Amino acid sequence: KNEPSTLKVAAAADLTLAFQEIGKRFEAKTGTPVVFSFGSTGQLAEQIKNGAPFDVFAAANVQAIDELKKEHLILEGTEHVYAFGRIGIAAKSDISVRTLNDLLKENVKKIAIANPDHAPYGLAAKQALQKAGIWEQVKNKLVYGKNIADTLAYVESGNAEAGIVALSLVKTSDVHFQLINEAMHEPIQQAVAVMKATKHREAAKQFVAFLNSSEGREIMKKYGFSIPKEQ
Amino acid sequence: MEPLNLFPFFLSLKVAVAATGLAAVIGIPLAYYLSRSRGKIADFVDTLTTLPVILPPTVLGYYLLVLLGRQSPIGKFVEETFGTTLVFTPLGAVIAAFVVAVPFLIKSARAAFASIDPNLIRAAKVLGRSDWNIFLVVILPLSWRGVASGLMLVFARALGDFGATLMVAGNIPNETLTMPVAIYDALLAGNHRLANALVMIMTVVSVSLLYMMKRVEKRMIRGDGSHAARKD
Amino acid sequence: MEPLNLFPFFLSLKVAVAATGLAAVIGIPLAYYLSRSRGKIADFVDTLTTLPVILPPTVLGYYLLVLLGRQSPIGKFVEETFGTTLVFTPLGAVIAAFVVAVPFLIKSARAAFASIDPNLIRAAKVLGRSDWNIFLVVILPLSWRGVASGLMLVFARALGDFGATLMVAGNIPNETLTMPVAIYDALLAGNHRLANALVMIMTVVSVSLLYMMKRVEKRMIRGDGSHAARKD
Amino acid sequence: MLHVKIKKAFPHFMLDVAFTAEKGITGILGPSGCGKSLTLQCIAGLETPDEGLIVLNDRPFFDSRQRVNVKPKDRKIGYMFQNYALFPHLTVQQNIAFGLKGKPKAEIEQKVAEMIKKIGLQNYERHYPAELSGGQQQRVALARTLIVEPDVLLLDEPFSAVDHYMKQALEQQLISFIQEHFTGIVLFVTHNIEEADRLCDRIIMYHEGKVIQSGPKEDVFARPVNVTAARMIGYENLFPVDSIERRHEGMVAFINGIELLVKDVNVPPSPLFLSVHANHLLFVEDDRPNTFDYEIVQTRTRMNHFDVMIKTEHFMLQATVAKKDWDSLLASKKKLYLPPEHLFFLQG
Amino acid sequence: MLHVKIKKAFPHFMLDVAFTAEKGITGILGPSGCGKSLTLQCIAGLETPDEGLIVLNDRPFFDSRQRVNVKPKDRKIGYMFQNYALFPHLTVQQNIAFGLKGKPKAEIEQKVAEMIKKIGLQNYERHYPAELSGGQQQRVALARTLIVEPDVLLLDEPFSAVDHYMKQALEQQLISFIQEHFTGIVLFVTHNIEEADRLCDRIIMYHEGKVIQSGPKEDVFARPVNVTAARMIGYENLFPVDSIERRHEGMVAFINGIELLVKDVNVPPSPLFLSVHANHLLFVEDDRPNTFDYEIVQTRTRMNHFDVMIKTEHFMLQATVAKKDWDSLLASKKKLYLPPEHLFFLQG
Ligand SMILES: Nc1ncnc2c1ncn2[C@@H]1O[C@H](COP(=O)(O)OP(=O)(O)OP(=O)(O)O)[C@@H](O)[C@H]1O
Ligand SMILES: Nc1ncnc2c1ncn2[C@@H]1O[C@H](COP(=O)(O)OP(=O)(O)OP(=O)(O)O)[C@@H](O)[C@H]1O
Ligand code: MOO
Ligand SMILES: [Mg+2]
Ligand SMILES: [Mg+2]
Repeated sequence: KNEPSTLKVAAAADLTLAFQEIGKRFEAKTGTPVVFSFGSTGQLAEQIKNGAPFDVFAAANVQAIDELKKEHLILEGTEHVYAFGRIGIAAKSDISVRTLNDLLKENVKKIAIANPDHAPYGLAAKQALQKAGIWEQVKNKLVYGKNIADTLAYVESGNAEAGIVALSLVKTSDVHFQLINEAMHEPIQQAVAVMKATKHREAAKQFVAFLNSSEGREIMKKYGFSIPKEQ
Repeated sequence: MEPLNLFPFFLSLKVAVAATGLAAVIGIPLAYYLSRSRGKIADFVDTLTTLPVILPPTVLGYYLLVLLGRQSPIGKFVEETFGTTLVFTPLGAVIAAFVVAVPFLIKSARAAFASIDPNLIRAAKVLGRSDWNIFLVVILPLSWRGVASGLMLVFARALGDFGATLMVAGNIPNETLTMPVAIYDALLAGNHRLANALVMIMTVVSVSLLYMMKRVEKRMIRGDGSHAARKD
Repeated sequence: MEPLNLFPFFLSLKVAVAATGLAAVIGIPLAYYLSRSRGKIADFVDTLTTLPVILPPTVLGYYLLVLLGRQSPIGKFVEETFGTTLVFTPLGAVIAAFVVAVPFLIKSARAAFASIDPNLIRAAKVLGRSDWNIFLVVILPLSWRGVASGLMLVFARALGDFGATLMVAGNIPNETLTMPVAIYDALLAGNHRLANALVMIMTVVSVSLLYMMKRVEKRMIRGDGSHAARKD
Repeated sequence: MLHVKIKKAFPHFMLDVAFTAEKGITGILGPSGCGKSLTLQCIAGLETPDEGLIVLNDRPFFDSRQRVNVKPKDRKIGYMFQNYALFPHLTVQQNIAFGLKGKPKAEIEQKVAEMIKKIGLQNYERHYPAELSGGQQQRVALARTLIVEPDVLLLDEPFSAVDHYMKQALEQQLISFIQEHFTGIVLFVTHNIEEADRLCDRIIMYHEGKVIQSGPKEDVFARPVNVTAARMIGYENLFPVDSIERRHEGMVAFINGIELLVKDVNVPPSPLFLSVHANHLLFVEDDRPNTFDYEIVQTRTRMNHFDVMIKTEHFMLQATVAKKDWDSLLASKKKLYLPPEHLFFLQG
Repeated sequence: MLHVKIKKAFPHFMLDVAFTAEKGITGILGPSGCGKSLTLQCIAGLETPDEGLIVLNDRPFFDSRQRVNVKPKDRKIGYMFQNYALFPHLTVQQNIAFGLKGKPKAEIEQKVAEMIKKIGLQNYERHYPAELSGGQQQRVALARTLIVEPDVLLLDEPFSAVDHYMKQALEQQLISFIQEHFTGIVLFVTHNIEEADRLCDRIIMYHEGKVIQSGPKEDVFARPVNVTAARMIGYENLFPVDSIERRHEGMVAFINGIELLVKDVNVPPSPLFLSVHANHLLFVEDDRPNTFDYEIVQTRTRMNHFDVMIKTEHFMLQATVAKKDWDSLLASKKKLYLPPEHLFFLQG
């Protein structure tokens, strides 16, 4: 087996489902196997700063990529926004939570969001709640997941009645999901870049290109990402 | 620069103290039971009490979340009866820390109980005391050093728990956000100055703790010495 | 259904074995040194060896990452000399597991060393053996049960480490993804069946381990018994 | 009157004893591991026999048939343990008061104060055991035991860990104290014959979980019933008897082809042995029966006497010679005399 | 010839001893904690004295002035520890061969086989210490020690943990073995006087880290130099002397207002005491000097004699009476006689 040519991609937790499919399709197409390390954007960025051997980093925001750029860790010119994330309200099907205001209901005792301090989806959730003017009211119902996947687990296990999670993760989940209007939060711009230290520069570029190809975009859309128009 | 939010620090202290208290109430009698028995049930309980050392804390945390969560029978019962949930509250953090840390107390207290001269217990029995009274008046005072050293370990481990606490308590700022989680958050948010400050606090507390533990240990040795001298 | 990928399980086993080996090589001599010395340096080293119990594994992991990372002097030196990085390799996982677990060996081995009759060591000295020879021929064989039980704990703790390993080694599939991290990932990816299967494997291994530890402990007690009998 | 008849089995050990103890000090003597401590523990209720009977002055403590098993705390037994087992974390006062829990405070205080006076530790009320000398510790242990006014006092090797220099003083103290303040039954466990000799009125000899002999001290020491008992109490001269003959002047025992006249008429079942204590051998000049030419093989000087190993044509003997008799022994040609009235038979 | 003159200070203890030991068995006698083991450890090189000198047959082992400190493994000293310190994980064979490391394999095998024959354990080569009786363990320990042909043999309370019944046999065995197979210097540590009495040729008496008396056993036991030494070896009769007078028939000591004639002329510095051993008191019918009317206060029966506590008008005394003299003592009215030739002075 030609191990060294395996591509290593660090990817934000919200990409877990979408990238697994992209990986399979990419390998089928190019013959280059891909493996993913999913984690929170912040954790992955820290690891890259300390020499994690990733070829590609797909973050859930732009800041993480910008910071790495400042430290000259990414290959010049490869950084760009590849998708916009969407958030929505997830709830166990037996509780009817459709709108942000439903979160104020008496029977919604706990609301899970990702930690807004370092998880982009958490930040977006916070912004939406603020914009709806209910941040202060729901504040003490909130529980924070350390990443967006953790957050969904809280809802799925019924420990939180509702949560604000990534659209991209609910595909296989049995929760009821209601998308939140994009206008309610700053766009969740997700940036990707090829790492400077990569030993598979071509393959890495190929992967990013595949992500941006129509095939890649289809998959991303399927999992609920919006695609930037200019590309 | 924002003032340092010390809530997580004090929460961690409170959680660690409470977990230590819980460990004392549950772990000490259990250790005593284990130090006396040699049966199959005791062996089983013994195995059970060591499992938390081996299973990863996050996994432990996840199963605790499911076991005590709001959909679980236990969680439902508690929520209906006391109007509070076990998870996502400081109580959840206490339970998580307790489960992760109590094995260390059990191990240490058990050894301390086992090393008490059985003649002292026999003497107390013959002098008319009940088993419970003997436990309080003879056994605990004589093994308090081992027990104390075990409680210290529990306290330390409880203070430092990340995985289980995060899962069971959620990291709700100013509510269930403990120090280890706060440090982690600060690190991931790129706030290294905050992280370092918090780690400093944590380390100073840890080192003071260790120093206390050392002193307890030394006294223990001295204590033993005086016993030995008496035997001569 | 996809076949179960057992890579994480075998990686975890390998990492745990290697960490245990490293702990043996470094921890046993250290424990011996600590069991003999009472000076200030010894006290300091002693404190240092207990810190990993108290600091949260993730935090420990972060600092290890910074200390051994590719930007650090140590990391650079190793990379230039051996052409491999310490972090994000199985080696990193070994180091993380080692740091988190070695205190348990040190504690246990130290107690075992300290309980050897000093007259046996004196006898060996008078009979012309060097200190090193005495360590190998008298001390180790006589305390191997305590040492073995410490190594078991190291192995268990290394097997179960999540926080430090994740930070230092990352979770690169088929490369550094260990069992605890894989279970966690499976849980979060909603793949409960996979998670439960992995936990089952982990628990079976743990329980076998605990059973072995129990047997070692029992033999230890029997061993003591035979000594006691000899004294009569 | 304490009546004990119990059995208790362990994988590698079986206790099966029966004896009766009266007022006064009864010594239980036997080698390590023969079941002495186990017996005391059964009497105190700390161990439960498999079957049997323990009755004190008509109060049954244990009776396997009637399913009686009184709890240790209700047996009112005084038990003094090896190394005293004083509570190291309690003061002298607290140790002594330990058995009085539940009594009115004033009564406790008064009783403890009295007891402390009796043992002469008036200025040590607040001292801890570790701060006391061995003798003081012993007195505290005794006081703690006697303050509850027990009917039986069990002493388990109270001197086994005591420095040789202190032992004599402590023994004397213990005995005086008991004689003054205790009138019940005392069972005293030891594996030291000389200690038993100094302290006890009666002796029960244990061997591998069984009683092999019991009776007044003088009788037991003068006349061990078998070779095991004899060895235990220091008889070295033990001869297998080939055959015996009853004659009008007494019994005659044949040993290694020689004849020995023996006044003893109690002949136990075989294997038959003959014994005489080293103390009872005499050296005479006349030529009576039971005399032999001898040679001194080895001499060891003792504080008060000499131990001599003696060889005759037919056997070896151990004899004790008082220091003042030594010169006269060497001065003239004498013969070894085995006094027939001190020779006795015993079982092998 | 072993010459020792060392000091070593601890926070609560100071060892400061000087003595010389020759071929034969020298006993170091003293209470617990007086520094006996520490001395042996210094000789073996296991502890380093603060200052002083340890020289064996002109080979200096330790000399604080010359900065000599030979390592334990190069001193060739035989050391037998309390409880033997056999390696529990090694067989008899391996234990005995332990000191021969580095020698050719054939030589080791031959020597060990020889040694095992000497100690009569031919069928136990592969046994572990726990599977041996106390006596067998002792022989293995001795064999292990003697196989390296040491010049000095140090024995640290070899019998302290031994069952009373075994002690005598083991002692005998040890002494015979040493006499047969070892011709060097033996230092024997004990805190049991009777043991020292039975086994040693010479005695060094320790007290609180100092040598208080040394010399041939008989001299030391017959004439302790001070009250501490006297108490240690069992002298009970010790009287403070008010004053003395030199007369032509001998010294006269005044005690409690009476006069006692004393043949001893060595008068040590004050405080002055007079002593006589319980063995040396006599009962006479005539009316010579140093006789007193008496009364028996207490009698205790011993195996070989009676211990009697005697009261005269002026003092109390302890006396030993042989069993055979007992009847005659009670039969006629006698007086207690303190023989002037057995009275001696000693320091307080
Ligand atoms: N709980 C137990 N399990 C198994 N065997 C036991 C137990 N308790 C006592 N024994 C056995 O009973 C025997 C007698 O023990 P015991 O303590 O009465 O001896 P002892 O005569 O007091 O000896 P020593 O003089 O050494 O104190 C021993 O051989 C011991 O092995
Ligand atoms: N390392 C040490 N530190 C402090 N004190 C010590 C040390 N070693 C020995 N001592 C002291 O030296 C004294 C003599 O000890 P040593 O072991 O020589 O006594 P011993 O005469 O052999 O007594 P025993 O008969 O009890 O064996 C003791 O009082 C002990 O407290
Ligand atoms: O995928 Mo994130 O970085 O947890 O929002
Ligand atoms: Mg006993
Ligand atoms: Mg000693």
